[in-house]
Amino acid sequence: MDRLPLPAQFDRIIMTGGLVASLALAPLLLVLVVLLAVDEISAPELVFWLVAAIVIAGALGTVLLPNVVYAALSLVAALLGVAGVYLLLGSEFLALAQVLIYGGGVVILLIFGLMLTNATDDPIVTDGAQKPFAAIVGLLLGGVIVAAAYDAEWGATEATATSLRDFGELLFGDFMVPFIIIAVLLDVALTGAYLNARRDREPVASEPPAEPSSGGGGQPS
Amino acid sequence: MSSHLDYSLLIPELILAGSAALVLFADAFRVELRLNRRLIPWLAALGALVAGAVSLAYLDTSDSFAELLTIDDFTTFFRVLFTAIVVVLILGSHEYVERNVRHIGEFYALLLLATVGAIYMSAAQELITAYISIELLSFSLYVAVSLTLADRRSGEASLKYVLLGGVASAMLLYGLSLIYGVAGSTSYAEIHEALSGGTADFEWALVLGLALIVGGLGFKASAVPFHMWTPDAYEGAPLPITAFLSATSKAATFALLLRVFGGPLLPVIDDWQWMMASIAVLTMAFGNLIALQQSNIKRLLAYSSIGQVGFMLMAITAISQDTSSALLLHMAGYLVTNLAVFTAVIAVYNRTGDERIVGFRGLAETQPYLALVLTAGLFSLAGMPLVAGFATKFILFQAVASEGFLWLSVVAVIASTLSLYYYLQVVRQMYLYEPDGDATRWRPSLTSYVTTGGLLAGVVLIGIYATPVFELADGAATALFA
Amino acid sequence: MGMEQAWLLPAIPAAAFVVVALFNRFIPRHGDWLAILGMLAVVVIGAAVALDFQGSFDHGVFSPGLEHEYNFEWASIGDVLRIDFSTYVDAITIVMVTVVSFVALMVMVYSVGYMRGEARYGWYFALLSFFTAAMLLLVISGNLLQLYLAWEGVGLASYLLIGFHWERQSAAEAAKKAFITTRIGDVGLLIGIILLWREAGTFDIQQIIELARAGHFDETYLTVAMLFLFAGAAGKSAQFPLHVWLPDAMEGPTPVSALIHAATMVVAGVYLVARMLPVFDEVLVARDVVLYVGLGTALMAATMGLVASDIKRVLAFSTVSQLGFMFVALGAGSVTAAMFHLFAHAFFKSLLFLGSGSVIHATGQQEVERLGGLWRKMPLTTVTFVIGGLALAGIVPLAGFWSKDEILFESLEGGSTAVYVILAATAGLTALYTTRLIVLTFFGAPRDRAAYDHAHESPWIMVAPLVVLAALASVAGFVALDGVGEALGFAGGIGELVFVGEHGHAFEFHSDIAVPATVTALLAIGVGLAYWWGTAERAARARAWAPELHQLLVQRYYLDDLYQAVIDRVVLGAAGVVAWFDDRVVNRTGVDGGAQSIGYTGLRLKFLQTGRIPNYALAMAVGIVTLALVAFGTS
Amino acid sequence: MTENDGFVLLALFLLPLGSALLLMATPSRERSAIIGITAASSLAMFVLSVYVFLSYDYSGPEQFQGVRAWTWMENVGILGDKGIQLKVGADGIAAAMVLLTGIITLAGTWVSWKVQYRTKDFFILLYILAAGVFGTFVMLDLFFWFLLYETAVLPMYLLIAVWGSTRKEYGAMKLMMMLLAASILIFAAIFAIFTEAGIGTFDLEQLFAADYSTGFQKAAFPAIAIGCGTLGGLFPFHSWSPDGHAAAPTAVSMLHAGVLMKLGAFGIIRLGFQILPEGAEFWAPGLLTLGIIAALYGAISALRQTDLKLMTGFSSVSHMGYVFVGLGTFNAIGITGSVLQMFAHGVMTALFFLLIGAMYDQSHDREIPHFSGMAKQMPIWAAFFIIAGLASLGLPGLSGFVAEVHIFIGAFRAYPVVGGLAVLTAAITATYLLRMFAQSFFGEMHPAWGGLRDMAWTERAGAALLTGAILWLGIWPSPWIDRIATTVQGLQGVTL
Amino acid sequence: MIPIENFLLLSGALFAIGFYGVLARRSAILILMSVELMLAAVSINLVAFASYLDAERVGLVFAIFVITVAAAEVGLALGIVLRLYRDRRTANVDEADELRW
Repeated sequence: MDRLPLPAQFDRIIMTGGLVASLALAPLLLVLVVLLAVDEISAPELVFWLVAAIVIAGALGTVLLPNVVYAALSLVAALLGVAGVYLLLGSEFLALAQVLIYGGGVVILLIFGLMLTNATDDPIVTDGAQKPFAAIVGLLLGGVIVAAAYDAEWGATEATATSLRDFGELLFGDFMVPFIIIAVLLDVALTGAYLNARRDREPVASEPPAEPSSGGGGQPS
Repeated sequence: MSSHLDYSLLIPELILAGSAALVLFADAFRVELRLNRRLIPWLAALGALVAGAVSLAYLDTSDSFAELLTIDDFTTFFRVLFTAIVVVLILGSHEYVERNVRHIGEFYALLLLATVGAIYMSAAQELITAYISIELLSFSLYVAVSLTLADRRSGEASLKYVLLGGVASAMLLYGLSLIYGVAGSTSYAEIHEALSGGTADFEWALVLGLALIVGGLGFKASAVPFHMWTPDAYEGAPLPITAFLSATSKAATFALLLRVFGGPLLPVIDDWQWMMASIAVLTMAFGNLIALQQSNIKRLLAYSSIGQVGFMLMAITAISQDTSSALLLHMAGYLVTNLAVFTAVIAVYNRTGDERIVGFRGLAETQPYLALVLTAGLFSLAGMPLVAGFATKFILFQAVASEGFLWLSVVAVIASTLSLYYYLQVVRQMYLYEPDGDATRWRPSLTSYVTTGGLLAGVVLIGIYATPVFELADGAATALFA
Repeated sequence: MGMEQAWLLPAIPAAAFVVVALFNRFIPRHGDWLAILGMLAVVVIGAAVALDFQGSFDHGVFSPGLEHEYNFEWASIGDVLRIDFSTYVDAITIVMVTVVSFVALMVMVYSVGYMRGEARYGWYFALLSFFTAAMLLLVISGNLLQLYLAWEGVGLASYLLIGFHWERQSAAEAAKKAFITTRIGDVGLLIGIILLWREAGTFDIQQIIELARAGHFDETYLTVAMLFLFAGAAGKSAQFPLHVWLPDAMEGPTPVSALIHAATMVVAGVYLVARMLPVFDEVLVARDVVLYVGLGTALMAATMGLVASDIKRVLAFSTVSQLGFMFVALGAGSVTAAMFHLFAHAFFKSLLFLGSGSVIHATGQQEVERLGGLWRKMPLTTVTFVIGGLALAGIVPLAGFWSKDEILFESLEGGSTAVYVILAATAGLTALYTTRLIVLTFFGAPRDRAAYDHAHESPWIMVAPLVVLAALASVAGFVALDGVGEALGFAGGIGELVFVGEHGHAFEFHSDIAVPATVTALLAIGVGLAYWWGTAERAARARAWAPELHQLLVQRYYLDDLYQAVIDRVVLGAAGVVAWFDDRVVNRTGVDGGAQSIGYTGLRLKFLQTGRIPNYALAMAVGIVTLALVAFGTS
Repeated sequence: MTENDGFVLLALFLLPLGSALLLMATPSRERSAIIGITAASSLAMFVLSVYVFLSYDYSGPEQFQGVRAWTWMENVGILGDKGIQLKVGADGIAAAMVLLTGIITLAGTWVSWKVQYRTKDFFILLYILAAGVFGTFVMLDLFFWFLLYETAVLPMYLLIAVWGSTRKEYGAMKLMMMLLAASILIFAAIFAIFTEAGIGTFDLEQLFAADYSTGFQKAAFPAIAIGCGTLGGLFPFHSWSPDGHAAAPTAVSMLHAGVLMKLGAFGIIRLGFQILPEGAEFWAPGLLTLGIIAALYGAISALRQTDLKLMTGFSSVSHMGYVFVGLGTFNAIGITGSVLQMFAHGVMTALFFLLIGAMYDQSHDREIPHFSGMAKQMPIWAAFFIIAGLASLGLPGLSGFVAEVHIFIGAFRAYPVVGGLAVLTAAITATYLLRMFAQSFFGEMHPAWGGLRDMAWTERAGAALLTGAILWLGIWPSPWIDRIATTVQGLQGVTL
Repeated sequence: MIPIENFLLLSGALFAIGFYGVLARRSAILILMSVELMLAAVSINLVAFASYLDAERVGLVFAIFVITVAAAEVGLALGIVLRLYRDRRTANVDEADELRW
């Protein structure tokens, strides 16, 4: 885990976080093994529950931890767990993308954001006044979704893996146009980020923004 | 899926995107190229104009690109509409932009790209494309809203918009995913098929999905209670973007709503009709009631536009070919009116730099022409006769009533009567009071004259002879339900 | 020239009115001569009509269809409602036309002198013409609606003439009072007319009469209708309880009082009842009401006249009282007596008024208490006035004697002994107050030197009408005698001509009635002389003997005060309540309140817009959850 | 009227619209030009309206004459054949109302030449209003009928709020909002009718012919009755009227009380009686009741008013109450009477407001108690005023009587008690008017008003015109009655 | 094997938690994180449906697009957050309420 591209002073935090997580997971693991033994669940299910546990734990950490850095890190855990879920669902490519984009990009971005906005200075008061309502609504929402999920007759039990080739053909075949659009969309996002994040407010005269070329690249043909 | 990739169908959007890139480029290198900054808007406008003109060539075609995008009269209708809007906006607001926006290249590029997104929203016939188009439009607007860098309100507005927008699209996506799960496909046609087949197995999943979609799209359309971002974003955004928000993004959302709720989701109408109805009522009530208490013109228009959304949502509630054509007619009238109001407001703002309603004091003395345009526009928004509002609203409400929602259209009439009150507050300021400060006559720029004049003509024309527009709308609606 | 041209009678003065009213500034003498010429023409035509009428009158038997009616359609709704302009001429019409046109002529001539130098001199004559036109239209109209039209017309004329000196607030008030009071009666009249129409389906008087005779109406319905009708009559003819306006109406110029408030307009009520009497005959209840109202009014007015101090008011009260006499006659079912008295009364009462006018003109003083001894200064006026007075008192052989005698007889015939007694007593009172008036005005010692010195005989143009009228007042009674009628060329005598159909017999003299009546009158005169001659200390003593009674009479039984109170307290009070209700409840609460509450709702709602992202998101979440839950619940 | 007279009817409301546009084009400095334009067009309107009135052939077979239709849009969306057309045509009632409008517009234009502040804008709005009124009377297409109905209301706000007096903003806003709130009901009714008829057209003649279930008619009629009734000053929805009139400038009061309020009653006849006869028959007693209440209520309130215009406003409420009584009788006489009353009250009240304006412009005071002996200072003015007053208290020979007597007769025919109350109201009317005369016109001249000049020539002309109408209708009403009665008798379900 | 409900359950929980985060957190960045969670939940749904119910696997494409958009959104939002922070020295969203009512 120390290979995570993070500043060194986070190592300790990460270690403890991992420790805590694994300790929390141990009993669950135990239960699952027992269940497996009495053949209540299949092996893949055992894996699923473990992954699910990681994801949920991470998610809860993200939204509950008062320390923003811990929160960010547990987000990493959650997202990596999601990658695991993708694997379980048999689409390696997505899992890979997930790890790269989130673990490798997004979270770093977020943590830098945290640093830059000194959110770390006041780690305690990270929650708003309407927490109770939030809890209620959150529970209700979750309940509703779960109810819907279990109410339905999905009539399918078997997840089938997807070959990278099929996926590629699908993506760059039929869904070319959305792909192009998303390229344009990225330009827009970058423009926005760049314009807003610039420290100086002088109109750009000399150095051109990087987008136009890729905006041009957005053009098919 | 058959991959029938006929890129010629996408030429107008390619032109738009290309000119967007061109504009960015020109702005970036204008020093090297010795370009006058003033040229850029014209460049953008030209691009949009060409795109609109080209898209006219697709009249009466009915083809689809890889079954992702349909190009039919419905699409054409909106292509023309959106390009027209963007042209008018650019012409009507270029002075404002020069004064208040630093990165004009990006500004115009974003407008054009947003237009692309809007067009694809109306053209999409498949969920993924639809979603991506929505995001393209939204992202462009997130950025555009933030573009008056000197104004901290702009940043705040943009933040609210982007964060809530994220939440909203998450909701929308979750809904879409459920629909996808229920129907096993993202293509409108196939969803329609699947849902027609009976949905007993997934009842809850389905309605949950519908609820989430209604919420997500309700956010984009700024329907109560998903509207909260609207007033803030409108107030914080640069005026032309406010106009764009209330025009294109709204229209695009309704185009999408028509496509989705008039197509794939039509079989399960009983599951969502009441949602739409209740949201429509809420929207009309809130928008108009709160608007009674506003003192800032942008905010006033924001709330009034919320109220207007309520009217349009009625048409979705009572969806049918007739209501759709009525809705399209009303939308056209509303857009023209709205732009007339906004261009006039922009022209006034360029002079006074005052956003407060009292800032319009004595406009009838200092600039009677703009006062007239504003009055006509506001009366039209209130649904008064001789201007667009009456005819279009009348037909819209009648259509809704004919579909068996008389009570809904009565609510609508009440709401629009209420709206007259706050529109009159502006009219009052202009006509009843002497201007405080300098009472000297002034003249708006030529472009303002031209744009406002054209729009005023449109407002009056639709008011007294809406037939051609209505026939176009009817054609589009026919295509939609073909 | 005959009855077909009856429409000319109102038309001529109407024309005169238009011309004089609009152009009097440009016409020499402000066009008074125009008005007078118009009246002359009317008199002539009236005579012609009368002759034509009597010419077509076959001697002896009364034959229906003899009356002459001319119609043309004025307005109609399909065959549902037809309003005609129709003239109708019969004996009663003839009498009225004669009286009206002649008295009007006299008054106009007199006015030339009396109103000399007035501001709005021309306007005055215009109004007189207008009044005459309306009055003549009234008496020749063959249907009730047209009659109502004319009825209101004379009312308007009276309003404008009473208020002729509108700079005097009192005059304006009096005019208002007159109009409103009569208007209240008119409400009844219109209701009565429409009620009759409702059942009869026509406004034509003769058809209504025939239907009534044929028993087409339901008894009670008809009674109600006729009572409403009579309300109108009572209003115009100043019968109790609507009599209050007439005394105040004396604010008008004296000739006007003579014409309108003595001879003509005030008898319109009598005319109406007489005209409708055949219908009244069908519902005796209504007829009795007429009788007793008349009786009460006669007595009451006489008593009030006894104490009134204003020379004109005395005459006004006497007018009210005499009108009461006429109604008694009608109530007793005799058009003859009523019309005869009307005929006679017109002459001597207008004479008296004009005389009083001459006095006022001479002295500028109309309080009897401050006059006296004028006979030296204005002998002619005195003589004529005395003649008029005696006629009023009913002394042989003056006009009043014959007509009053007829009425007393009828009251015994159609009424009862009680009625007869009361009426006779009233006659006595009449004689009494007349004497008082004459004595105080013309004899005894002058009480107000200034007025006395200022006094002088009026110019000939004023005196001439006096003389003419005095002559008429003396002889008018004789027409009742068949012989005279024959002599005048009326086959069967005017009595039979005019009062044909009442009782076939010619007019006859009732010594049993006349003698006691005359005796009473003479007695009363004696008493009067005894009381008021000289310094009138007996009168003072009598006054001291029963001050309350005197007060009661002076205050006119406090009726005016009562009405005033009703108007101030009840009507205006109610109006205040309604106005308050309208302002507070309907307007502020209902309208403004509603508006404000809407605005307030908006104000409260807008604070939901806190500007904080989490709140906004919460709203969205709640929205979704609610939708979902409801959806689950329903599906 | 022949079919070609349809062009005349069209011209009736295109003319004012056109001149409004023309005025927009003329620079506001060119006062003489403005006066010239207005003079010409108002005269033209007057002539046209007289022509329409006279040329309406009441013995002719068909109810609506001069019918002409121009298709506006059809076979799109909800609309079927002849969906919406610009269709004009006049029946007897419309003819009379058109004449009324012509007269008052002419007089109103004359007196408005006195307006100094933004004269041009004033006339533009005034003529838009006139166009709306004319149009509503002659329109035979429900859509355009309502469009023009609203057009007639629309300019009111600015006209009152800018050129008005006393509490002008309050009055204007109140008037506007109340009237539009009322039209909500009309909207609802129209939507319902169109849906119920289900023939996809707004052509009124077809809508008259279409059949509606009795239940529907009973449900829909009240909406129209109240919706239009509010504009007609129906109790208890009248409270905009006194305040609005009190605040409005002269010509606007004239047009509004004189014509616009009649639109309400007219609407009840057009939409209520002609489309929903059964509903009308069912609700007639209700209308009658409200009408008689309004008549008494207005008259009694007027007794207590001290502001001249407020008094007139309430008297308008009272007189419009007669109109509703007449309609409520639901028999030919009563309805004819109420149409007559619409005309009579129109000219009479217009004259009132004209005169009040003529005085107020100089004195800037309308409190009755503040005046006395005005007849000395302004004799002609007082004379006209008295004529108007006498007409208003229903003196025979003047317009008021002819109308009222028909209403009375009709009312007695239906409900004698109501008839009695109606007649009584006339007496109350007399009371407050005569009180006012005695107070303000007669008696000693109040020195404070020594400076007042008598009416200007334009005002005299206008007053003379209106007085002429009053007398004509009063003395020779058949031209009106013939035209109106034939139409009224044609109304479905109306008893004779 | 694994019943699809499990995945739906997971995604549902994730979505709800994310939403809770959005509602409960003050820091704009934490809110962004929560949004990320919600989007992740969506992707899980899509992939699950794709691999269980849809032979054409369109859901996977949808999911990849969702991931991309999510990333882009973070980028854009962060830029704006930074601007907000520069404007008023805080990233707490409830202190950014100049625009209201």
